[in-house]
Amino acid sequence: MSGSNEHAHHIVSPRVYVVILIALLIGTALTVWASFIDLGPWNPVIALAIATTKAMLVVLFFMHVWYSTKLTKLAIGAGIFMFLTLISLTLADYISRAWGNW
Amino acid sequence: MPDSTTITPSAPNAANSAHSEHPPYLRHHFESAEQQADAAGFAMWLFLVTEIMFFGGLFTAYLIYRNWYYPAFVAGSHQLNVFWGTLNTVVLISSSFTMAMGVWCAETRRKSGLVLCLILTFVLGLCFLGIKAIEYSEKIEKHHVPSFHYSLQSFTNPASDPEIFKEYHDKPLAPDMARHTEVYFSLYFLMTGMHALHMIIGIGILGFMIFRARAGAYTAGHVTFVENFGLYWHFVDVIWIYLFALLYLISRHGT
Amino acid sequence: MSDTIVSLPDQSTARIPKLNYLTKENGILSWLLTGDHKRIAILYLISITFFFFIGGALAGLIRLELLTPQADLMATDTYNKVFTMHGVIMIFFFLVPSVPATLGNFLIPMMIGAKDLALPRINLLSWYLYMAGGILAIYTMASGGVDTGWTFTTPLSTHYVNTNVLTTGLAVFVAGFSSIFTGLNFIVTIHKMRAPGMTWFRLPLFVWAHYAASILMVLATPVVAIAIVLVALERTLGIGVFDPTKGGDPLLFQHLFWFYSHPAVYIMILPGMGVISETISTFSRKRVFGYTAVAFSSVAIAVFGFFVWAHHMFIMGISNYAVLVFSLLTMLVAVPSAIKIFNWTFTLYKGSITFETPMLYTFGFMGLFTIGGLTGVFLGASGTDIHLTETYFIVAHFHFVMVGGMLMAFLAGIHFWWPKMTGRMYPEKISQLAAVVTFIGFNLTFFPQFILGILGMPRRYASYPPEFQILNVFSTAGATILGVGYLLPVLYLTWSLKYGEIAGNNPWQATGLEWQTQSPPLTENFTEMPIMDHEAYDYEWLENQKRQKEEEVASAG
Amino acid sequence: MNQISPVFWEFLVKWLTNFALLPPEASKIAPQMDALLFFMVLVSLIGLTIVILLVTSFSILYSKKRHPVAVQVEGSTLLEATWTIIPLGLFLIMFVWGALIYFRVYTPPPNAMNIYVVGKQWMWKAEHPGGQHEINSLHIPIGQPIQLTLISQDVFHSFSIPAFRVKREAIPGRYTTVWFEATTPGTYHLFCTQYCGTNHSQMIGDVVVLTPEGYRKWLLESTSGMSLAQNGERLFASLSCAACHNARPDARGPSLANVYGAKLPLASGGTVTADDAYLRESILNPSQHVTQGYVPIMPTYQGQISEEGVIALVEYIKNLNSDYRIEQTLNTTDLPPGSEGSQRRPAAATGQAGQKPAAQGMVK
Repeated sequence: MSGSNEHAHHIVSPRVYVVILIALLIGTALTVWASFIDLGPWNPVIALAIATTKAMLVVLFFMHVWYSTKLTKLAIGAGIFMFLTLISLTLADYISRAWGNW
Repeated sequence: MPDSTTITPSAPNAANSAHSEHPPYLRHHFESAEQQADAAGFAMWLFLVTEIMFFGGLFTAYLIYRNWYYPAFVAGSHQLNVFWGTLNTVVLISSSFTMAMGVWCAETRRKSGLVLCLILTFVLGLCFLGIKAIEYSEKIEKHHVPSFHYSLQSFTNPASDPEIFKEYHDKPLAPDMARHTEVYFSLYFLMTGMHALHMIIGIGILGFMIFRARAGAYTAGHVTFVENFGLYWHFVDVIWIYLFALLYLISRHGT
Repeated sequence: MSDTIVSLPDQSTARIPKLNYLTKENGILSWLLTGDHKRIAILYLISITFFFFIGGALAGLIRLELLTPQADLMATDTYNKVFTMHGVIMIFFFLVPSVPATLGNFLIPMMIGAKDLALPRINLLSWYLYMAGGILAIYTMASGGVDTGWTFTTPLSTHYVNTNVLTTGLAVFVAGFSSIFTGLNFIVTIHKMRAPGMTWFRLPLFVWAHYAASILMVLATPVVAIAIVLVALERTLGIGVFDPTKGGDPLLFQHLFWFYSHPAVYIMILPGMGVISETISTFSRKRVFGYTAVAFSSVAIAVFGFFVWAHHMFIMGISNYAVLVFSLLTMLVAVPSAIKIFNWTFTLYKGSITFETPMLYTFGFMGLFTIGGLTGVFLGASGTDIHLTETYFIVAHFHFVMVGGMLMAFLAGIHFWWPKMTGRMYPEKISQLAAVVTFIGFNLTFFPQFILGILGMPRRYASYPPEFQILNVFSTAGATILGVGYLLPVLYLTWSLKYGEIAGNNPWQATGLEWQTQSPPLTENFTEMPIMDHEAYDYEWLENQKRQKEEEVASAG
Repeated sequence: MNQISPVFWEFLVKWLTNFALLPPEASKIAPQMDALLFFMVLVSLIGLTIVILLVTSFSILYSKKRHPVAVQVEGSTLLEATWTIIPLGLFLIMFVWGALIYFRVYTPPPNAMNIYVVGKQWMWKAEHPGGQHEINSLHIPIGQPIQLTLISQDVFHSFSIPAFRVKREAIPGRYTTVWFEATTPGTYHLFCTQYCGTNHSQMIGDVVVLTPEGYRKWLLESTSGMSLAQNGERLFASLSCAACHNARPDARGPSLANVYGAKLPLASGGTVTADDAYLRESILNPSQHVTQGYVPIMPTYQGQISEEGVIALVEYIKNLNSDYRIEQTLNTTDLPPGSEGSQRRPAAATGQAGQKPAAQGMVK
C-alpha cells in the first residue's frame, strides 16, 4: 500500500489542462520554426530538447505524474533508465567499433 | 512504506460510497476502493514502461543507422512532409487534451461531458490516421516503400523530384548511399506503423468506451478504466512527439 | 523421529478440509475461467509439466543421436530442428514460467497475506497467452519444425532457412507477453497488497527474489518482442534492418536479442534462488544468514544483469572496447551470486538440520549452481571465452545453471509446497531416492560436457569426430538416469494426490504466512486478514504460537 | 572384466587410452590460454571445495540429532564483506588476465602472413597469397605468425581451431581477423562453431601444420598458376577500375599505389588507415569513404563481385607499389574477357562469364 496522502486521485483542474495544451501547441510551433533555421549540429539538440519538454509536460500533467506517488515516479524513472541503458550501451559498441582495433 | 488503511475519498461525491460497505465495483480481494484504483493505476504504468522498452528497440536501431548512414537519413527525411507532420502533431496533442478533459469529466461525474470528450478524441484519432494514410500514399506513389519496387530516383537524381528539390536543393547521393535510404524508410514505416497500430487499438477501445460512457458506466465513481486508458492515449502521444522530432525535424538541415 | 521435523496430524482423525480452493467450485469451466491465483498456478503446473516432458523427450532424442559420431539416428536437418525446439520449449515454455508462474503464483499472495494477486484476470490472461504460445510451438513442430536455433540468429533466420520461423517467432512473442503480465502482476501485488505489518524487510526472500525477477520480466521482455517482430517483418516484407546486403547490421539483432535473453537467465534462476532461501531456512530451523544481503543481492543481480548482455558476443565482432566493458561488468554480476551461496551455507551454521526431500534438492542446487556459476566466470573472462564459447562448455555451463540450478530448485519447491498445494504428503523414501538419482544422473550427463567443451567439440553438431564419442556416451547414459529421476516425481506425486498422508497445516514447522492457514487453502487464503507482527523466519515466534495453542487447549480441557 | 562384458571392457580401454582433458597445445597462445584456464579451474576447485566442506561439516555437526535446537544467528557484516571482496578480487584478476589474452589473440603482429578465409554454407575456403586455395583445410607453416582475414558470404560462421585455442566469427559484410603462430607440426581439427544451418556439423576440416620446407613444397604443388594479386589484377582490369584509378593528372580517382597501410585524409574530415576492411568497404560502399580531393562518383560494386573477387582486388591493391602496373592494365583492358575463361578459378577470374555464378551467390 502506498502510504503517502498525495495519492493518485488528485483531480487536476481543466485550467491546468488548457495551459498545458497551449504550452504544447507553442512548443510544436517553436520546434517547427527552429527546424527551418540552420543551426548546424544544434538542430537535433534543440528539436530533441523541445520534444523532451513537451513529453515532460504531457507526462507530468496530462498523465498526472506531478501529483502521483513516488512509486509511480520510480517506475517511470526505471523505465527511462533502462531505455537509456539499451541505447547507450549498444551505441557504445557501434561508436567504438569505428575506432578500430586499439 | 507505512501501511495505511485509511480511505481517502476518490471524488468529492464518492465520499459516502467509499466509506459505506462495499462499492459494487470493488473486487473481492481488495480491502478498499483506493487500494484497487492504486493497484490498477500502477499496473498501467508498468505496462507503459514495457511499451517504452518495446519502442526502445526501434529507437536504438534508428539512432545507430542514422549515425552510420547520415546522408541517406537526411535525404530520406527530406521526403517527409513537415506540414502534414506538424498538423498531425497538433491533432494528436489536441486529442490528448480532449482525453485529459474526458478523465476530468469522469472524475467529476459529468456524463455528457465525458461522452463528448471521448467522441472528440475518437474523431481526432481518426483524423491522425487519415493524415498518416495520406502521407503513406505519397510514399507508395513515389515507390519509397522498402522492398516493394523501391526506387532510388529521388535520391540519385533529386532534380527529378521537383517539389522536394525546390525546397532542399539536395545534392545527388552516390548510388551506394542512396541504397541506404531504404533503411531509413524501413525504420520510418516500422516506427510510424507501430505507432499507428497503437492508435488503432486505442481507437477501438475508445469506441467501446463511448458506448459504456453513454450508459453511465464511468461516471458512478469508478473511473479507473477511463484514467488508465487516458494514460495509454497520452503515452501514444508522447511517442509521436519523439517520432515527429526524429523523423521529420532533426535532419532538415543535414547534408 | 529425531532426524526429521515433519509433524503430521493424527492420520486416523485428520481430514482434508472440506472447503478449500480445489473444492469450492466444480467443473472444467470453473477452472478455465477462474481468477483464483492458486487454481491458475495449478493450471500452469500441469501445462508446464507437459511442456517439460516434450522438451525432455527432444533432449532424449538429442542425446541418442549423439551416442554415435555419425548422424545416423536422424538427418542433420532433423537434428537441427530437434535441438531448436528443445531450446525454444525449455526456455520459453518451461524455464521462464516454471517457478514464478506455478510456485510464485500460488505463494506470493499467501506469503504477503493477500487474498489474491492484484490483477486476477490479467493473471488468467497470461496463462491463456502462455497456452496460445505453447500451442503455436507445438503446431510448429507438427508442421515441419524450425531450424534456426533458439537464438534466431540473423541473417540465418531471416534469409537462409525456409522453415516455420514465423510461427515460432509468434509463439515466443506471445509467451513473452504472458511473462510480462506475470511479472507486472507480481510487482503490483508486492507493492500494493501486503498485509498490515508486512514491511519490505519482513518479506520472505522468495518474494524478494520474485520481485527482482519481475523487474527483469517487465523491462527486458519487450525488447525481445520487438526484435522478433523485426525478424518476422524482414522475412515477410524484406525490410533491411538486419540484412547486411541492404546495409543493416546482423549484430544489431543480437544486441536486442541478448538484451532480453541475458537478463532472461536471471528471470529463470532468481525465483529458484528464492525457493532455496525458504527451504534452507526451514530445514535448518534458522533465519537465513544475512537476510538483507540475500535480499539486496537479488536486486543487485537484477540490476547488473541488464548491463552484461554483450558477453554473448565477445568473438562476434563487437568492438574490443565494448568487450572490455562488458567483461568487467560480467565479473561484477558474478559477485552477488557468490554472496548468496555463502549466505545459504552459513544458514546451516548452528542450525538444527534435517534432510527431507526438499533439503536434498537444495543441497543439489547449491553444489550444481556453484559449479554453473563459476564456469560462467570462465566465459565472462574475455580471453578464455575465445576458446570455450560456442562449444559444449557453454552447453554444460548453462545446463548446470538452468537444469542443475533452476530445475533442482523447482523440484525442491514443488516438494516443499506440495503438502500446501494438495493437502497431502508424498512418500518420503522414494522421493529422497528420486532426488539422489537426479543428482547423479545430472552430473553424469553434463559434467563430461565440460571436458568435451575444453577439448573443442562445437555445440549444435549432429555428427562429431570419433574421439569425442566416449564422453558423449557417458553423457547419454547420464541422461537416461536423469530421465528416470524426473519421471519418478511425476509418478509418486500423482499417486500422493489420492493416497498420500494428510499433511495438516504446517508439516515442516515453517514460519511463512502460507503455512499458518489450512492446506489446501481457502479461495480467500485466510479466514481473516493476517497481521504480521514478527520478522521473516522467526522460529521463536512459531514456538511461542505453538506453546500458546497448547496452553489454550490445556486450559480449555 | 573382459569375460563379463567384452563391450564394456573395450569401452574402458578405449577411454583410458584416449582420455584427454585438453586438446593439444599447438600454438604460441595455447600455453598462455591454458595457464589462465588452469588458474580458473584451480580457483573454482578451491571455491567448490570450501562450499562442499562447509555444507558437509555443518550438515554433520548441526544435524538435528546432534544439535536439536538451532541457535539463531543474524548475520555478520565481516563475513559478508569477506565473501564479497575475495570473490570480487579473484574475478577481477581473471578479468585482467583474460583481457590481456584477448588483446593478444586479436592483435596480429605486423609481420604476420595473411591468409583469407571465406565462409559459406557449408564450407571454408582459404585463399593463400600465392593463389593457392583450399576447401575445408588450411595448410600453414610453423614458426610464422599467420593472420586470418575472415568473411562470410551468407550467415554467421565461426572459425575455430581448438588446438590453437583461437576462434573468430566470420561475419557477412565485414572482415574480422585473428592470428596465431603454430608450434607443432601435425593435423588438427577445424570447426565451424557458430550454428549456420542444415549442414553446420559438416563444416569441418583439418588444419595441417607443416614445417617451413613442407609448406614451401605444398605451395609449389598446389599452385594454380596465378597469385591472388594477379587474379585481382585481372579483375581490376575487367571492371575498368583503371579508368579512374590511373594516377594520371586528370584521374577521377586517387592513385592506389602504396595506398595500403597509409593514413588517408577523408573528404568528410578525419583520417583513416587503409587496411583490408577499408579497401573492401571502399569497393562496396565507396561514397562513405571518399578521400580528400575527390568526389563520390564511384559506383558501388555491392552484389557484383563475389567475396573471393573482393579479396583478390584487396590483395592486388595491397601489393601495388607503383603505378606502372596500372598503366599496363590500361592498355590491356580491351582484351576480350573470354580469353581468360579457362582459368581454374571462375569466381576470382575476370570476365562476365566467370563473375556470374559467384555474383548470384551474393544477391538474394
